[in-house]
Amino acid sequence: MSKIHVKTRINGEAAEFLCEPDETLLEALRDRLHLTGTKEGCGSGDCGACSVTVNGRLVASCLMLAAEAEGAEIGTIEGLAKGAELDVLQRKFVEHAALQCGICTPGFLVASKALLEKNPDPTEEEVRYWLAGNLCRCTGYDKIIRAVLDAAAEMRRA
Amino acid sequence: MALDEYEKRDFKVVGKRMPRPDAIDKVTGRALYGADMHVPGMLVGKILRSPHAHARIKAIDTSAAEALEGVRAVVTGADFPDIAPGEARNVRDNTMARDKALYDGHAVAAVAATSAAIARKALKLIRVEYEILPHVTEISDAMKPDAPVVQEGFVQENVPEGFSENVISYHQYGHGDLDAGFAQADKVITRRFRTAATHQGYIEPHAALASFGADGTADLWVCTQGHYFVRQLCAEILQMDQAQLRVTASEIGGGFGGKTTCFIEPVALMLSKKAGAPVKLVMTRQEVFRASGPTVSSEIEVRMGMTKDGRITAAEAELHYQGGAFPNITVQFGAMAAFACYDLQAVQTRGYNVLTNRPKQAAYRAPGAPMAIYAVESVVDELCQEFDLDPLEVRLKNAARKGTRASYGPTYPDIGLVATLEAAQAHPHYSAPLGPNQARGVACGFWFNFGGDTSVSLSVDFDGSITVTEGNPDIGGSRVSIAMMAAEELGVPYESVRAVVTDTGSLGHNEVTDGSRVTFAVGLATIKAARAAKREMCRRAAKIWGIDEDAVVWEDGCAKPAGPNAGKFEPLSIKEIAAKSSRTGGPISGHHEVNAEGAGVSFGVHIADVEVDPETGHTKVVRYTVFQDAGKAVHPAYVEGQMQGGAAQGIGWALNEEYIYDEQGRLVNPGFLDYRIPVASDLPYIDAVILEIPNPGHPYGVRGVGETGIVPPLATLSNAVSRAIGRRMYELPMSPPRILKAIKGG
Amino acid sequence: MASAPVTPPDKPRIKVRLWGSLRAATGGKEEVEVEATNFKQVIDALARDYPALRPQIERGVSLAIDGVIYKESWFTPINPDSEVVLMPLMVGG
Amino acid sequence: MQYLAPTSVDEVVAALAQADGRARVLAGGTDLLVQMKSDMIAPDILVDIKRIPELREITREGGGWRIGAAVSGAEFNEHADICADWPGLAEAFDLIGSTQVQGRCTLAGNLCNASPAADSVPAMVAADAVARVAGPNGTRDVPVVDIPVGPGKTSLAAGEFITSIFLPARAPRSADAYLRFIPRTEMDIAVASAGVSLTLDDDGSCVAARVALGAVAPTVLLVEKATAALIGTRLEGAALAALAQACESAATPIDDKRGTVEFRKQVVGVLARRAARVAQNRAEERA
Repeated sequence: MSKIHVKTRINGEAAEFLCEPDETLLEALRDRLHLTGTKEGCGSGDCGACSVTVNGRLVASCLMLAAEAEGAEIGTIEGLAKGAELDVLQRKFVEHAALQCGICTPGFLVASKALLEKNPDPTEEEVRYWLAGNLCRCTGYDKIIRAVLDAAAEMRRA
Repeated sequence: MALDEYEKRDFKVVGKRMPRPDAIDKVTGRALYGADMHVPGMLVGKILRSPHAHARIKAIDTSAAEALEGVRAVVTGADFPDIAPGEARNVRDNTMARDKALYDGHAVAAVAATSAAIARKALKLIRVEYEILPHVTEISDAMKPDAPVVQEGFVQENVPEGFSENVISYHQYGHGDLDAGFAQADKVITRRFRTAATHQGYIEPHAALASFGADGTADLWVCTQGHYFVRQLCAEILQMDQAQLRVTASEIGGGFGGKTTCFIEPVALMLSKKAGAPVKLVMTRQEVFRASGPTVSSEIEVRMGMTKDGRITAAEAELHYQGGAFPNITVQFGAMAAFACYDLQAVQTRGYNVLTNRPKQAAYRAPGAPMAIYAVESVVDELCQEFDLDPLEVRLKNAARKGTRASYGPTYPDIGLVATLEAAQAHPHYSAPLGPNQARGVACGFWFNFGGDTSVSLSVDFDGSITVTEGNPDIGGSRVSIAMMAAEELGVPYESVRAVVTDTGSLGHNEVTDGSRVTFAVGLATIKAARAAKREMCRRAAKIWGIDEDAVVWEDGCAKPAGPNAGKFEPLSIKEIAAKSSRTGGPISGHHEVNAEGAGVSFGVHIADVEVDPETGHTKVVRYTVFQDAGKAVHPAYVEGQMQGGAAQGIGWALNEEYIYDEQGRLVNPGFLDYRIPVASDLPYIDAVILEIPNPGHPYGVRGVGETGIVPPLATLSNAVSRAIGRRMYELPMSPPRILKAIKGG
Repeated sequence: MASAPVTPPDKPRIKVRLWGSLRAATGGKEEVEVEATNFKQVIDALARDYPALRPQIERGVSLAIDGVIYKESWFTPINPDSEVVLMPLMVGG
Repeated sequence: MQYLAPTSVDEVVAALAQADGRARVLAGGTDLLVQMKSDMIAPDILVDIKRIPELREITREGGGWRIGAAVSGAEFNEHADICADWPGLAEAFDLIGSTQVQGRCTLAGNLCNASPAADSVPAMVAADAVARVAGPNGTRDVPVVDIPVGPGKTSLAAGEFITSIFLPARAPRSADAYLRFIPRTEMDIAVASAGVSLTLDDDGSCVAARVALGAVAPTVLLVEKATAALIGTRLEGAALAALAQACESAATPIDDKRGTVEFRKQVVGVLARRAARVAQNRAEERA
């Protein structure tokens, strides 16, 4: 079976790639485009490490075919900072020591960004439930939740 | 002597919350983990695994797979050379079965192909002829004299008679007269406990990229807690010189002990050797659960006597642990740690290690201690309830302290348990009011902590900046702590120091990142390396000034004349000395190599409030506080992180995590859907209270903090749940069906 | 039991405490005396005087000296009045 | 494997007819892709229905609502009007998977996956929802309760697929609720679940009720005796006890890695009781 030609936009720039029909968006991002900031932790939508946005909607890129990305706007961790300037969420994760091993961090950041765009003033409980699909095994989530709430507060002040 | 290392000082850098140098890479996606490396000409490796818990491999036909276009190599157990008995041989046989498949998921063959799709197709073309054998996955079944024997030839010399050949080692510790002790008690109780096998649950699956050269040298990129140990094991398994194999550790996506050994690396190397091309091998999540190294499951019996005023008069425990199809020493640590928190006149523990048809266990944070201490702390709590005594008072009354003879043998030097208990007692959490269906649990925990082989090289670069080269994968922020200690010792700004984790070809041996050793041991070696560099810089300054080197001292990042008699010279800064170093004798470095001792044992106390739904058995953790002696906390935020992370893992262990096997001995929950680790909405904030009781074995008083935090939560939660429902729980996990059954009187 | 040890006369005798399951190798003794001034000498003397301890010594041992655990550093000095406890080789997670 | 992304229902019907059973419909893919990756299924053709405009819409129809088969959980839950009418279904739909899964999962997909533990299905059954099915012989409407026939099996004929779900118009003082039991707070499959939809009269007496249970039988159960327990009552203690008893009796669960028979039977009654109370409170508020 021949490959599918997919034209898409990734982090605001046009991108195209060839993929197999059964290839996931995660595989295309990592293995075709070498955007390895998006991680695979489970391949079954249970861990959130592969979180990206598709047309502004948070999804698990391991549960989406690459072919479905035709014409879509994809957002990945690589697009979060503006050049050398970190996004406020990235800055707060560093400040709060909200990462230890860091493998889940890209997924948490992409998911948190999607949350704050939808809800700029979430409660602790709302943050915890929104991020329930992002597993972290190092931190016990404590510092992650604090970092997201602090980022939200700073964004509201700005 | 290691106990003399500590000197009190006022810290300038240590103790602050500095920005972590690798954090930027990790929040931007730039950091490269095991599966993130791509090299030209790279093949994809995949492993075929046994669907049977125990089966003789009668034949493997790989011809159809080899004939498939795009397949470059197929490997089976027959490809690996014979080696002497020992851990490397166990690892070899675990990473690729030879005569028998020993558990569901045991590797039986592997392929390397030009794409993942072809590799997957090739696996389906491999024909394995199995003779299914009777299997055994549960401890008590495996110990019976007529049990199916998992592997022969591992029984140690001192195992008592009457068991199957699966009982391979026996360990007994203790002292004193048990009978006399129990006779003094007002109440003696005997209780049996079970804990399920759990998994470390790191989010990054194992990954390795191996590249074997035609000249017999090889490179390996791998996510591991210890790339030197990976090199040692792989070199022995492939029968090559260690120097011919260069191993580079990627950034590591969690380990907690589970990445302290090899599960796929020798296979990746063998595939690459046969294919003549680089091979990347990445486990799926299902493979991680089935074929990496979960922790042991346990069956434990504890007998304890207490007077009505709360003094423990005697205690004993028998521990049965299974850690899969290969030998391990985890039960030994359980037997040593079980009563380590207590000052006991009469104590004995007996540990039995049992083989089963399950994956080869690996270390998991304080290996062996959590389940043993869970059982002991549950019994202490039950006796506290029996006599209506405050559980922290009783623990203080019996707490081990300086001069106590530890249940595992030695007499304790200064230790922090009493201070930790007192901190817990004084904390507002302990006296906060509770709501309906809520209860509070407390428990203590203990871990040994280790040091071990460590090499550090510290170079003073020509511009006066500092590169610290170390060899321990940074699993949770160790580079920032190492850089802080270097800056502290040299008196230079933290920002001018960079700590780098290097490959096995660039620095002497380093033991695995385990045993809570890195901040302690690598920190110690870094400080000593910095001191060596300072001495050299003083020598250079002495030469420049033309005075005796003893007349130069190092202060605030500068060489200075020692006093008025030394001569009147302007201080030479590190920048000035570095800039002139070519002309004063050559580049300046300090280095230190040591088998670090004096890590110092560690204690923790946890308090949990839970709310149990009496109609469903659902447990909600409503408040949680951790108290732990960290020695000097170099970077408090990452110390808190270790304590919080350990607590969260322990909460998962207590409530929901377990390996579940079916009748055929197959693991039925090899994924994050049904292996239920805590999610963000399951937990409250976890308050971490750091006690800083300096460790005399470290120049700055640092103590390991990585492991102890997972020990107390099991009993803390069990004690809280038991008090909330008014019935004692004896098995982990305390899943809702078990709790509801207990509530209903089952 | 092994033949009488040949040691220089100046070596002090050190008491070494054993864990329970090793006592079968020492005729039930919880504590044995060996002539030694450092870690290595302790282990060598134990292996020589109590051959039944050799399998465990080969698997690896640590020593707790005055309450501090030394993993396997041979030349760690030991004072005659030190408390010395044999321990298994320690590792962690 | 082939991936198709048609833009009309007719094209889907044609593609499915041509594929002769070797095709699968791809909506959110949150179950389908997992099953493909674990080698449980290996379709030759995937027909993506998300590029068909009318399947992505929520529209008013005869006082009720028609929800396109490709509407995701996140889209549904952002639709304030439908959530006001069917808060129980909204919470059931929202409980499927994580936020990431919400961005993709659909009611039709949850229904066609035919898991007895599917969260949205008891709520749809309680709501008396109707699936519109397109196929080689045209279009037919099938009550949701009749779609699953066993774990992983549906009553859909070869070449048929669901194009939309219809929720009937709401009588005054009506409301629904859905509760499930899971060991954690999120990310688990329901161990037992209950959806309740009811209507009260002006005095607060229950005049209509549907109670559906999940994960306690091979398919979602509509419990007639539970209806009988509620009708004519004000959901007092005795009525709720009778409801719980009816649900416990109707349940025929299995022991598995997620729960025991005993546990599921006990808990499903508790959930039904609690869900009925929530629905009652909501119905009273809607007065």
